Amino acid sequence: MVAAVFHPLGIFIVALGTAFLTPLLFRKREGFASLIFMLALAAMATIAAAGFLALANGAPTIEIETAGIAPPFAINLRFGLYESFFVFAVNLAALLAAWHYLPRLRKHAATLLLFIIMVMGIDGMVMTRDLFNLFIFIEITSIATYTLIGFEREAGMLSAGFKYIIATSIASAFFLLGTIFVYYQTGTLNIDDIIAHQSAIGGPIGFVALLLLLTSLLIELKPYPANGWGLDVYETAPSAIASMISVGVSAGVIFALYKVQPLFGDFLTSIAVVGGITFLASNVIGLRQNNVKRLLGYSSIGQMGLMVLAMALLQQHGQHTHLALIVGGLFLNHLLAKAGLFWLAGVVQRDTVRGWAGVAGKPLLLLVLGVCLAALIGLPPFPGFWAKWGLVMELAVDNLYGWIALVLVGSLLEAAYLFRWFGHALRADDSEPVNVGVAPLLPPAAAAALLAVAGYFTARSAGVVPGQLLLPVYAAGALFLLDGLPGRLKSLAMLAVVAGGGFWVAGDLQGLNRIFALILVAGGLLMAVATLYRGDARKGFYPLLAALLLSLATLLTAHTSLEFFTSWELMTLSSYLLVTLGRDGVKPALSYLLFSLGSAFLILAGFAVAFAATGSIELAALGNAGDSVPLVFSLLALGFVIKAGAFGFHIWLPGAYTEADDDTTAILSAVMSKASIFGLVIVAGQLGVRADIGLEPAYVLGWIGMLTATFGALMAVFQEDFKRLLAYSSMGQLGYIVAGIALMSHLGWVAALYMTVNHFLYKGVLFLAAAGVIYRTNTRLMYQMGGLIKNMPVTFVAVMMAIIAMSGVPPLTGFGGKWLLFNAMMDKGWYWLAAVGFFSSAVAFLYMFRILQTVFLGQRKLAHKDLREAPLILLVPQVVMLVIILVLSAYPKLLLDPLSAAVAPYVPGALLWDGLALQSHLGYWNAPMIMIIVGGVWAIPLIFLLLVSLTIKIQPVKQFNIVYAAERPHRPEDTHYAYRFFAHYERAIGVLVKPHATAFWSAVSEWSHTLAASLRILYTGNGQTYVLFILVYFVALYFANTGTV
Amino acid sequence: MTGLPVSTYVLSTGLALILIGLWGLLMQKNIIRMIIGFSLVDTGIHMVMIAIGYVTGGTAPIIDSAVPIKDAATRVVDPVPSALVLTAIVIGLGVTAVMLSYAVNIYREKKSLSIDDCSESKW
Amino acid sequence: MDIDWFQKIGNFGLTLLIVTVYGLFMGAFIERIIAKVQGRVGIPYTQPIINILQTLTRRTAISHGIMFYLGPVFRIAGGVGTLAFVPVIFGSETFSNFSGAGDLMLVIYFMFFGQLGMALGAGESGHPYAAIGIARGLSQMTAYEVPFALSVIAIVLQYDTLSITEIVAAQQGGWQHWTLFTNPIAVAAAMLAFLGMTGYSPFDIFLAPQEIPIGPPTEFHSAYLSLLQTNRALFGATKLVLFMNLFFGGATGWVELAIKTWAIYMVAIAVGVAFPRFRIDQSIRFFFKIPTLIGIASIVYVQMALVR
Amino acid sequence: MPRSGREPVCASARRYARPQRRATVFDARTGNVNPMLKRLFIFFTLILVAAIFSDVALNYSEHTELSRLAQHYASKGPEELGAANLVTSVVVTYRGLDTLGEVTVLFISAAGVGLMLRRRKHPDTVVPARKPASELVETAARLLMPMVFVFGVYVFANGHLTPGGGFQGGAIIASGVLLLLLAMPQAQLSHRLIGFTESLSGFSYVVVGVLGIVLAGGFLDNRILPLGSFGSLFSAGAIPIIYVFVGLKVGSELSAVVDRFRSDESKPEL
Amino acid sequence: MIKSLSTDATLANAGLSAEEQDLFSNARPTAYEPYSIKAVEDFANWCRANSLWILAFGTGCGAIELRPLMTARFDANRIGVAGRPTPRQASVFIIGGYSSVKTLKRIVRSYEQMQGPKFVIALGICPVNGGMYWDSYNTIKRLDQYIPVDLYITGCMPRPEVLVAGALELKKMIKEGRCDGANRYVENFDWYKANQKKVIKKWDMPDYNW
Repeated sequence: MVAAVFHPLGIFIVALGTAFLTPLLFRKREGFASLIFMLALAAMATIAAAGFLALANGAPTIEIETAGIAPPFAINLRFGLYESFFVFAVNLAALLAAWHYLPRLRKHAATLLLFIIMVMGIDGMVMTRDLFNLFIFIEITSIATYTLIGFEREAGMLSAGFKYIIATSIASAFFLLGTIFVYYQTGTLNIDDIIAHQSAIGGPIGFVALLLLLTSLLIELKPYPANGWGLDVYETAPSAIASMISVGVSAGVIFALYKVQPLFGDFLTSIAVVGGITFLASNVIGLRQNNVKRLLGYSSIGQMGLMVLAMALLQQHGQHTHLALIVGGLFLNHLLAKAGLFWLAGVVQRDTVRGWAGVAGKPLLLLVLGVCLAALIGLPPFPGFWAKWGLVMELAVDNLYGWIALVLVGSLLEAAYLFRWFGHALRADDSEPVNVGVAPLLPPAAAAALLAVAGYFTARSAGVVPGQLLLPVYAAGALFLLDGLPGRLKSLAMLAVVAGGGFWVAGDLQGLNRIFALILVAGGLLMAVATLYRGDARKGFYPLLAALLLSLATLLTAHTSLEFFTSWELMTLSSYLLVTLGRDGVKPALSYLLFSLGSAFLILAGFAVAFAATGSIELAALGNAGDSVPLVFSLLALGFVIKAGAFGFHIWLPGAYTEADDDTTAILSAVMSKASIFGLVIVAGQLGVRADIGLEPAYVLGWIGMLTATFGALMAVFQEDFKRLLAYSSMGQLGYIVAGIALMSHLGWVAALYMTVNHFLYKGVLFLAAAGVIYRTNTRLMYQMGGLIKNMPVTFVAVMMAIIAMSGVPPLTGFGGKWLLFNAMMDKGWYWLAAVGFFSSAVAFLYMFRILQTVFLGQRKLAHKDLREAPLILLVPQVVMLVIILVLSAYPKLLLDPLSAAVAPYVPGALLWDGLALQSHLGYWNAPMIMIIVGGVWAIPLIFLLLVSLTIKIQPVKQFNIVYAAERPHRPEDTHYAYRFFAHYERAIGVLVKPHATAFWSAVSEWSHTLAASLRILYTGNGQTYVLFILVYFVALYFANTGTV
Repeated sequence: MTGLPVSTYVLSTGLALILIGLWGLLMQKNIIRMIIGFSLVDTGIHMVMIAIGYVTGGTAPIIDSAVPIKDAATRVVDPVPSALVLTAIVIGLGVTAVMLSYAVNIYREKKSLSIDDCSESKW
Repeated sequence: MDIDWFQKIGNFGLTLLIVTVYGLFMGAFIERIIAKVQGRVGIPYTQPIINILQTLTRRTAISHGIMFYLGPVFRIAGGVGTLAFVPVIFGSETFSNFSGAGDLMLVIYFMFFGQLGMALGAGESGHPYAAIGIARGLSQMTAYEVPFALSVIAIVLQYDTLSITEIVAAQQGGWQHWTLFTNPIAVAAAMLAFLGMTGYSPFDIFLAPQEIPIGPPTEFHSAYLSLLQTNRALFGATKLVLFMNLFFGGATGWVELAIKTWAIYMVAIAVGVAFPRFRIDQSIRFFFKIPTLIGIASIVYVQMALVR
Repeated sequence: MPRSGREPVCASARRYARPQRRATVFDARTGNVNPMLKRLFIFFTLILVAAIFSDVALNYSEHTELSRLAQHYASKGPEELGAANLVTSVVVTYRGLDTLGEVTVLFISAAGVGLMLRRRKHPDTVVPARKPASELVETAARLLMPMVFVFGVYVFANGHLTPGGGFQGGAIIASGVLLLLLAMPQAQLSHRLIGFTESLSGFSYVVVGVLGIVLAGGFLDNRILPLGSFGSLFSAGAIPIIYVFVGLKVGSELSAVVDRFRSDESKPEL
Repeated sequence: MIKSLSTDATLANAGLSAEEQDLFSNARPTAYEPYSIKAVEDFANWCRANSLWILAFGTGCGAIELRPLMTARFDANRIGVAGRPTPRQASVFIIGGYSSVKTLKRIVRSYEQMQGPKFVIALGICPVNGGMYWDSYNTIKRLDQYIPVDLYITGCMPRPEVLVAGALELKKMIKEGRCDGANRYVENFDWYKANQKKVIKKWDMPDYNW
């Protein structure tokens, strides 16, 4: 009985019955009609859901025969797992779309019935197994859509609608013609029967028949360039209808394509190329688009292209088993995300992306927007992520590296324009704020929620245990619920969550991972304590921070590349969002995100190549990649160094570090940047150390590291902005670490890890100190500071110690890193690198002194007379870290022995100790003794000076009591030598630090915009031109494939 | 009677009609003429369908005294394309009707029936 | 630890005294030579010592703050510490100082210690000239560091050690074993860097006594200045000792040390009296050109000719 | 050139708007193609399409025997369904779902046309009084009308026996309505009645289809009623019933469409 | 540690605006005692005498005669005379002839910034009685009304030989412990200051330029 009620045929019966009765009901009472309408849609979705659940639990496929006669003589429908999934998804989307659009739909009986018939038509397209019947359902859907596009009767809608009608009619005509030719040759219309008699289709007629069918279906999917009409509709149609065209109609067509694809065995390459071109072209053109709905149109078309590409390629290479997860995941992701975005666009009612500035500060709106966009880009935990992962892996298995590149480049471009939009939405300007209630937001919000749920289940079907792995997401979600609490309370909650979660996840790690756990998790927690210094609400900050820190924890526990990549992307996403929370963080955050995604995609490609070579996604299996090792290593290493801000790819770094909140920056630089070091170590440990591999990539990596160190230092020298200076400094210091890892020797790795720990310590201190200074002075420009040592002595001492530790001046920890690195390099024979390293460490002195001089020394500004010391809670982590620095300086064995033991499994070797002195092949280093001697030689003159001072009257004076060429100083601003401190240096070697990288990447951006401009020239807006394109498309497909049959 | 079977003429005519229809769609600026072009395409396709349904020497697929049941399989033309054409005609009609209603509205909005005036959205 | 700390410290104190006094006297000696060039008599040999005592016996002073007070302490600690890590007399346990604590790397990096401390002290004085002087001095340092680093790498490569004692040991057995003769290219690069290091003309812009009165120490006086003056002599002598050790075969006795270091110093003086001052950007560019090329050549030379 | 003088629509277009350069073959800024060249291009494309089509036509050979499907319909159809008209049996039963879809298409296009051509809230033009039809037309209409209606009913009622069927019959009825409207321009069709007819007949069609599941082999199975004697009016199970509903529905819907186009208050001069 | 002067006796610094009060020290200078051990004081004086650091500040026309001092002919270096560019380090201030009111302001400032013991040599006739500028409205007539002068070298202009002689004389005076101008200045600070303020109309410095 239950089976009868939930029989899939019920979908049609309910739909038709409701549709036919709607005019009658509507005449009686409008409200009742719309109630019935909604109930009918709900019933359809319920039937589909019940069917899907039953089928997912192993129920047999339901074959529906009509007229009581077996196919092929009568039309039959099929309701299998895939069909039920598509039907369910589409009906769910339709239900939400109807909900979203009900205020307009309910005004006419016709709109109600057209909508429900349209949904039914899509369901029919999915379920029918008859070619001509498919045509009927396509037409039903189309005609319903035509009217729904234009019924508001605005000029733009009418124009777009008419073009849409003409184009799809041509496509339908092609379909009909193809169908009849197929019938001519096979004598049947049943798809299964046709496939069974596929051999009968041949000769010119068969070829034309297949081509007509293919062209028709592809045109319905709006391939570039024959898709201008589709874009016009996306731009002008009501959001709900556009969403249904984008996700519903396309779903039906793509499923139809899937059904008949066995016929197109010879054309699969063409189909893939069509999909690829469409994906790439629409994402390139999207870059120039400012109209939100047209933007979504480009994205829709691109996504469809991606699905077509995936379907064709996977079928071509016999990967039928993965088709479900990949195409299904992509489809579901696109369906929910794109529909949600269209509805959101309908709710917000702002045409251009700039207009979305009115959304800024509306948390729910932004959340929904962010979720949908993140899902669309393929970030975890949403379904698209798992699908894209699967796609890339399978493409790699089939050696389709070009396609992988295409997919990743296209995704990156898509991210560029989608997150540009998001950026506008984050940044309030003078445009009028958007005012919407909660109720209209429910459909998009439901889509966002469903995305999360779907992500969970997709993850499970992708073979991932989402328990620990998605902990960052759960934590962020939980903390987001607490977002109404006062700031400090939230901070405490965040600390508790991170501490608990971090210990749970990373508490029992061993070896190298344990060391990184100490930096990333324990260190991160220590830095996160500093967030208590600001008591304001900081909406969204604490959940994101928790997500970031916990994703770092899960990163460390990853055993498979999928787990690793998931955590990596979660880290990227949460850190991106954290950067956007900064004062002017939105713009730099975009370039941060793009470079992060670019690096993530390189990593993904690297993992994919490794998977293809080894057949395993275990991280431990990376080393078995055989011949692919150099490629895998290069891809992964490049990915990680981009994320570390390597020279040439660094342009995201200063902006992101500078504009993020001050405590965020501390965590980004001191903690998160180590994640890429961790990745590099893992990868190098698995791949780079093996002796049978050529070392050329490692040597290149070493140069990248050293050049990064040099140019990071050089650029830091010329900064006026405190945080920007520190950001470049971070970049440079990470360069040393990268170079150390590139050495692939025991000593080199110990050096790299030693510097990693050290960088965490001093850069943490520096950024927190900067946070304190900026908090008090309200400026980041160093020349506007000065003389703050009088107000902030503790901060000054912290900065001074950190700088000595950074510079490598004995006796603090920095010297150890330099010593180890230099020795390792000389051991390895990398003399030139060592020389460059010397130079860059000397250059680093310039900016280090600059900080002390212009911020803490020199002339204090009048306005800063009464500044207080930085907040205590900021000082506590600094002091803790300073104590650690001092302990490690005096007794580095404490750190070096565990490091040596941790890297030994990867790079065999041991440190040679002579008492407390560390011996190397070349030299020796006795840190405790150095500490004592330096202490002594420092104390003796001090005592002497103190004694002499007893005989002298020493008058403490004030800041203007200086010799000033017999004149008196007038304003501290004039007297403080700080602005363009190293102008002379710029004059000498400024040519080295011309922003070549920025210019290059700007040019890349410029080129892509130019490319977009020339690609979209085809979209003239003229309906006839579009028809011509369709014809040309057909002709082109014909002649492109004449050779294949 | 040349050597060609009769349905070839029908088929060729149908294909020619399609071409003419496409020409109309591409060259005519007037929306109504474009709709006529579309109708021509449609009609051409219907003719092609009918042509394909023809079986040499066949008669109408109606069982009556002229065509007894036992002969039916050899005597009649293919009923399927006829049935399909029936459906296709109605669908064509539906599409044409909607197109015309668009034309009416477009004229109302723009006081023009030129397709060139329907390019608000581009790029 | 098997070091006899008391004896070690005592020995070091002795070394320190000798080197400082030697440095002071040599300063006077060099001044007198310059005076001779200019047709003058020049200062008495004791003048540098008297100057230090004079500043030490000033009766008033001012202080701009704690870092101002500590700056000279850092400065002289840098000098004393550098000396502490350099073995002065080859083969003499007494005058080997604390060179067992670290190698050449330590010495090179420790040389920055004093610079940094001085910079901090000068910075707190609040005088713009001090800041300008430091900015120039540090910039110039990054420049001469390049040829210096290259030549150091060359000799480390040549002798396969970072230990200064071992480098000196490798040069024993006759003048022909000195780095000067085994690797003249590296010595050339290092000596050019040395010109920048000593801060004599043409590389003395960061002191610029007329334009920005003597740069970093503008505000230092009285007892502070006495420390700085002492350090100037001490640090200069230490650098000479280091160069002597690395490039000129070291010294087995004080006389040899005196002669060699004097000769090395004379190079700087000879250049200094002959050339006018460079602007800071000119001096930076200079170091990045010829000396750097020579430094590169020295490594290539070592790789090609000396290391198999 | 109808292009010239048109306002560019989006911001980027405005930026690129330049004085038109006629001489160029292709204006990379506007995407405008020289019209002559465009015509040539269209011509060339059509030639290529024609070449493809001629390839089809030249390779076409007429079937000499029925397709597998048709074989089955011709040999088994009459016994299975009891309809003399094979086309009807294919249309109504074998491909009944198509027909239901077809009815749906007609239904939604009627609804769509109605929606698109619905009355505007503020008609900007006054409806001119319609001229009465000529006497000739009126008289002929009076004469022909009943016959047309009866003929229509005949065609759909005998659809399973003779050429014709629900669609054909419905179309005939609608043409009768068209005649009526021509003859009596002032006449107002009862939208209520039309709507009621189409809704109810459509709904009944679905009900009949569902009855097929309950009583017979499947959805739209015509064998819910006895097949009757072959060749008689009351034979072929539910086919005549379905055709009656289809006929009514098609008739009313086509009438509605025709009426919609007619009763537009600001009629464009087509 | 740092022995500071008692700050209870502070200066008004009336010439400074309110916010500038915070930028300049307002401490009153105090006199320094000689070393309590006579031998030490003698040795210290000997050192001071043999290391005369002249402030390189040419205040008047006489400054031209300072240049030859360092040249081969006179070579003041050999008697321990050297120039220092900053008053913080210098111990001898040579007033090079006449001093206008405008220059006086700078002289006062520079003098006060020198660290004691400090000595002043007044060069030429003008600092004694105004010399040829005796009736100038803008030239001070008697320098020792404004800062304490240890040694006058008269003449117009005095030649470098005389300057060398003056330096030797100053050395002798220092060795004998007779040059306590700095302490005199402090002890009669209010008198000197009143005199200075009398001629320097726009007093926009602190009362004592530390």
